[in-house]
Amino acid sequence: MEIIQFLNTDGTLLDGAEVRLSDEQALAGLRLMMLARAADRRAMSLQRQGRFGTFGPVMGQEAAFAGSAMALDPARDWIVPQYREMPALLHHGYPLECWFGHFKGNAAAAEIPDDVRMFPIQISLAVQIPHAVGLAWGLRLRGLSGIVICYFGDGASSEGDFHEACNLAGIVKAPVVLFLSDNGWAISTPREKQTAGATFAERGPTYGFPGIVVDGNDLFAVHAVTLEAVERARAGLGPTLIEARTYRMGPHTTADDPTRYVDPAERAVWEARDPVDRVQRYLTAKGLWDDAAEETCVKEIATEVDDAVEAAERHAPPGVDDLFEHAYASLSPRLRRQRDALSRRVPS
Amino acid sequence: MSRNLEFCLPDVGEGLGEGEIVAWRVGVGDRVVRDQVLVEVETDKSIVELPSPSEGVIAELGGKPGDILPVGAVLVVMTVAGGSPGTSPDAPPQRVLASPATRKLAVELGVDLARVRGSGPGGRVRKEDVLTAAAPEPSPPAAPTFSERGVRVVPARKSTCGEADGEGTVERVPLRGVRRRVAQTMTRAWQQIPHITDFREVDATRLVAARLRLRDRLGPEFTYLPLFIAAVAAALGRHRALNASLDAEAETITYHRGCHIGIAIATDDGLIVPVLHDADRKSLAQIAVECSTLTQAARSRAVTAEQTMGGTFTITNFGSYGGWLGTPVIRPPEAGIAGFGRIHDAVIPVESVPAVRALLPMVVAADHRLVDGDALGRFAADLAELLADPVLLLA
Amino acid sequence: MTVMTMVQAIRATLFEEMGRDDRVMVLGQDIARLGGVFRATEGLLDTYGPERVVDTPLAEGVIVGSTLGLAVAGMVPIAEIQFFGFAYQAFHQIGAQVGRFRFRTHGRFGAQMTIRTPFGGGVRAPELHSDALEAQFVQCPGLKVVMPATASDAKGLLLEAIRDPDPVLFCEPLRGYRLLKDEVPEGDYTVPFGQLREARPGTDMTLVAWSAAVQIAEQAAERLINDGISAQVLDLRTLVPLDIDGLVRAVERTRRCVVIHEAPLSAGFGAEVVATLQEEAFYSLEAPVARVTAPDTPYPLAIAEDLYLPSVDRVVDAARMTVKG
Amino acid sequence: MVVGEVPEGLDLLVVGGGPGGYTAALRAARLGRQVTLVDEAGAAGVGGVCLRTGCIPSKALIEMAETVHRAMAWTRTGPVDLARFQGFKEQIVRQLGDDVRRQLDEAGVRVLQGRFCFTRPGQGAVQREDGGPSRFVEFKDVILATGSRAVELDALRLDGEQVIDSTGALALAALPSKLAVIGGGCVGVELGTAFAKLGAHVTIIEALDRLLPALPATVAHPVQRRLAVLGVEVLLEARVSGFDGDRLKVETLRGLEEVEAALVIVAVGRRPNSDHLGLELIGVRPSVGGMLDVAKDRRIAPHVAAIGDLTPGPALAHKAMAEAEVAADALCGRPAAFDPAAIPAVVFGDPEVAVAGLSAEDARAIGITVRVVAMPLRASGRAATMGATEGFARLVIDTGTDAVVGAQIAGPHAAELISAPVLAIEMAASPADLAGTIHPHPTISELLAEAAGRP
Repeated sequence: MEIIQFLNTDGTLLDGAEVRLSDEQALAGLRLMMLARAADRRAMSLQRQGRFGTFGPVMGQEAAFAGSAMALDPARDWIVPQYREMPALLHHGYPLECWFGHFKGNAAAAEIPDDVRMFPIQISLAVQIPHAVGLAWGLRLRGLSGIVICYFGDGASSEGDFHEACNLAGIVKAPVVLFLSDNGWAISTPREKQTAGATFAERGPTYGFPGIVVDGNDLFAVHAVTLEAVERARAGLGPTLIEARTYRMGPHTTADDPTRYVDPAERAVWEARDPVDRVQRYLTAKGLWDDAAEETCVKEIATEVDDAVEAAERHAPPGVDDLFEHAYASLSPRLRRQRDALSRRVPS
Repeated sequence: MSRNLEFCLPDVGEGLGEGEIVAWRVGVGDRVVRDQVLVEVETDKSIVELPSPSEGVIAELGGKPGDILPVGAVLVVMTVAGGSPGTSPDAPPQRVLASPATRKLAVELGVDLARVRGSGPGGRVRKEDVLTAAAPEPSPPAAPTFSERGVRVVPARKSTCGEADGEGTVERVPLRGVRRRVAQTMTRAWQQIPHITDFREVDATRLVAARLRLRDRLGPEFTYLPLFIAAVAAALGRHRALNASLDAEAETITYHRGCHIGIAIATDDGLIVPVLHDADRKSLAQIAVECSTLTQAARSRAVTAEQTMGGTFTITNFGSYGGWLGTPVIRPPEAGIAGFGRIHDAVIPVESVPAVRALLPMVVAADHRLVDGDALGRFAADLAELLADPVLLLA
Repeated sequence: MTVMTMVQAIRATLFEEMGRDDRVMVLGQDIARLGGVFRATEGLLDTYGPERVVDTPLAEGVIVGSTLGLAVAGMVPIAEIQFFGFAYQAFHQIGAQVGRFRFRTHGRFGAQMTIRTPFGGGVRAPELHSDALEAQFVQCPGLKVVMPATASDAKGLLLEAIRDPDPVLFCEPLRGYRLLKDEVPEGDYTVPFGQLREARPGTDMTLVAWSAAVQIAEQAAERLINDGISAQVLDLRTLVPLDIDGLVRAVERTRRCVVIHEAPLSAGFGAEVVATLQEEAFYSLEAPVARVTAPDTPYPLAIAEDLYLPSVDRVVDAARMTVKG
Repeated sequence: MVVGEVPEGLDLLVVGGGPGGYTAALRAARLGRQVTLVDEAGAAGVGGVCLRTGCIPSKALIEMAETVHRAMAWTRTGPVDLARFQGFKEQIVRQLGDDVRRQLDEAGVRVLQGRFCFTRPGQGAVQREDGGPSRFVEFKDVILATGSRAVELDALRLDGEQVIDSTGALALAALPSKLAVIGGGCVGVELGTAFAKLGAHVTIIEALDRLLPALPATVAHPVQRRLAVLGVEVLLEARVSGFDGDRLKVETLRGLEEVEAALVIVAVGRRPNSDHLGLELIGVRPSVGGMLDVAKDRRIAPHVAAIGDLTPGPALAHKAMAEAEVAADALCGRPAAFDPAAIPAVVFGDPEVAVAGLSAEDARAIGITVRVVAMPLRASGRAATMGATEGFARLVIDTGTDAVVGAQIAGPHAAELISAPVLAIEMAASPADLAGTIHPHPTISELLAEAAGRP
């Protein structure tokens, strides 16, 4: 199966590349990737200071998530994420401070705004794929034109839910884009131990829909491939499985030590394919990017990240009521009693 | 050599004058052994099985089922010591001669036709023979109360009064036993006693609480009845006109020293009123135990003659079958009777505020020849006070 | 009022509610064309069409998982798990996802969905069909667990479940599908959650049960009359939410209690009932609260189930012990 | 249902739609029960063997044969059109069946199709004919009335063409010239007589030493004599060992014989349909012959009653119907017992014979002293006008109680006439009661009064 790639590592386009991003969009994409990378670094630093909880950095995979999300229409399309797709969520309207809020462990700070169409971050691998299929199916049943993109990784593809969900998606022709980001690792388990297949995407046709392999570090290719899948879904042609080949440049999570299993040589290969560098080179060649532009951008982003951290930390810590408030639509007498008993013990 | 032995109807109860033959368990010609049951006799108090005094062969029966014999009348003539012609034990079982309708009736009434003597030609069993032989339920005797006289007390037979089985025919049965006794007594009472009656509802909230406490102490079977008895006994102590009896012919009034409270108990055969003697001198616990014994004995028709005698006042409990109030009839020669309805929650004003309280409906009837309206009212008020505040029973 | 069997009541309720609200849909294995293996969804396909009456692939996980997605999309989905024993294969979705979705989204999304499933044994089903797993789902906060015991409750509670903004696990007593018949109110009839039902009044003791075990309790109560024991039967109806006040009030009156369930003894929901009673009604109890349950062993093959499940005899024995010591 | 036994709740279940089954169903429905009747053939099976393939169709054949036979005495007629007869028979069966179905319908009895078997006490499965999934039922009470089926001979399997049972015989569309009937009991005698009267050459082969072995020898004699007159050959103490399509091989006391036959009718008795009921699951074990021991109220277990051919006694519809009433009453909580003094039995042979109560031999065997009074059919003017001479009326009287305890009648309409003695036996009437009852003249019934009046 061929791998779709538009952009060389040196920033030049391959023959036949059908870039569907305008220059402004390409600039916005670059900024999004840089923002994500900065936020990642900041979050890492805060986690090391004990101000943040465990979280999974996105470093190295920015193009996969930025490029795919840029194919969506946030006004009607939905994202059903796993937990590493920060650039996609930011693009879709999820505020950075909420992202920080979630990993700080404060639910109130992470609350999805009313006009943002996304499911919450999902820690249990692959369980969100059935949700996404059901959501997409339901949107169609309700006569809405929105489609759903569901993110998951190479590890999640081994779960039963992946199979069950793909199977159902094919049968009901759910308007869903199944976006598998193969970053090479499930914690320490390499891709070769998740599947003996040559690709993940080749499974698509066995469920009755196309599967496509794309260079996950190529913003333009990811965007174009996803856009096509989105158009297919919106036209009622059913799901598409996209396998985005990328590489996790950071640890699995802040609690992980990848030096125990990552071969530095392999990592070096992928470092050369950095998604951000590539777009910078492309834009520089077009005269749309230079050191000055970069400096301005980095400064802006730093401020934005500082503001978001500050906003996330400004949220009041949760109280006993927060344990109960959203457990059910309304509390039973028994739960009210439990809440009252607990409140007496924990002064608010 | 053989001789004839006459077995006469013994006095099976205290001073009872007569007995009704309910069913023969033997027929003429039957060979019987000592202590084999010969006949069932029903007295005013109960049904008893009379056993044979000796081994022998039945020569003659002293009456038909339904006959009433005075004590001392010959019940059975039997040939003893020497034998006599009878049915050979090896004789093949022979079909009982009876029509299909009669056989069906026997099945329905649980009568073993082989043990019924047919009154028709050639011993053919008729419908009437089956009806009179309708046997008692074959359950074991309750207690050998009269064993020294060779008399056993057994549970009563089911009444055969009323519609046969809904098929539209009416069945007539003679008025006998307890039912006859009840009919006689109640006719006399209603014809002779001018009744006056006091109705009231008592706030029983404390009584309910008291009963719950006492139940914890005296066991789960503790009912309200012992409390009613204790209260009535206490009230009677202060109003002797209600604890009296009138002999209209002799024109004398008897005031009783002791309070002997009759408890009206419904049984399948009719009302039975065992008496709890000296209720005014017994503790609640004693009353409770005796109540329970008497009630069970009455239900199984195992009440002794003595246990039904000497009452001075009667209590009836409509509440046990859900009733609110009724108009009880005094049992002559007593002067009064009290009835209690079902305790129920009701909203009543308590200090001008609506409150939910437990209410006990109560009725007291008295013989107006002995008791005037105001005396009855005062008795009823006292009784009501004792029930409303059972602590007063300790006073 | 019409006399219906439980399965007729369920079918009628689904039919009526789908007519009333076009967001309501049903999905599951064999439910459309066949009408469900118990015919609970028979006739729905003809009236409401294949978009709203859907035969799914044989996969409990995605049946429940996609139902959550459908609910977020604004449908009112009712999923069927063909046998409760198969719920194990959807446990990660029901337990970890469906129940806590409202909580995980801080109230942004609820999951207005119902999972219907036949419940309990006694019908000689093959292995793994009959497991009584209710207590395991009671341990999944955010989920409501509803267990009707009569046809009229099946209607009233199912309608309530469909309309409840939270996800409801709706367990239907399989053995009673065609056995239990009673008068079912017509029209828009709902039974609120968290209100137990006094299936039979009594004064000397209380038998607590749910689902099919209510019938066992009622039969036991009938037999206990011969012992002079007046046994009250409570049908809990919903385990989550639990009608604590109703339960405690009743046992405070009768002072004695036996709990009956089909699930194994240890950590069964009976343990919750007993614990609650000792917390709330300790000083009213005259005797230890007894439990009549399956043993802590796997559900056996068909013929042995009569030995395994609570029987009328066992309930009567326990009740006698409780009353008479 | 795909898996499991999800039971449907029923009140009272009746298994079998024959005379016993439908009578029980109607009785229980009248007593207020919700009754469900299950029969292997569903509503079409209502009426059972009796109505559909037994008593009723055979009586139609016998009646037709008698009519033809009598007509032939006066005028030569051509061969009988059996196909037309089949139409007549089917119409009767349909009409009578419809009548029972209407009664069941009006009584609110639901009729299911399928074969019932217990799965445990109080529950059972109703299996479908087509092998589809069973329906499971749970019931409060059940009355078993599955009847009996014809016994087959190992030496001679039914082939539906040349070797048939009585059902096949009653469905014949053409009359064979030579036929053999195996079994000289009630069915064999009735069919043999009827086909002989229609003109066939008939041989009856019986294993025992006389015809109608279940009935007193007294009534067998006139039947045997008339068969000889009709040209029917009777082989007694004979056993069939094979059939080659033209000839039956028969072992007799004389040795091996051959009987020419184009058609063989097997009528060697019946066996209770108690197998396949799953009785072992409710702890009931049939006797060796498959019979179920019942209590007087027809119960075999607390909520299970059995009636009819499943239970001891003659396999007769009227016995099943009488037991049905008792069983329904008992399961509805009414005291009831099956306790007849006499169950009549009738054979529609030539002459027609009927018996009830005790024969003189039976009575003496159990130690009852009896006298027998009899009148020959020749003494009846009415019989003479019918051209009937072979027959009698006999009464058995218990001398100890002076009660009629048995009766045997042979002659025209004996089956109708037996009811009077049955009533007398049940009522324990004395012979004087019978003699003192005015009987109409000229009828054969007068013989009964005359016999009763003899010293």
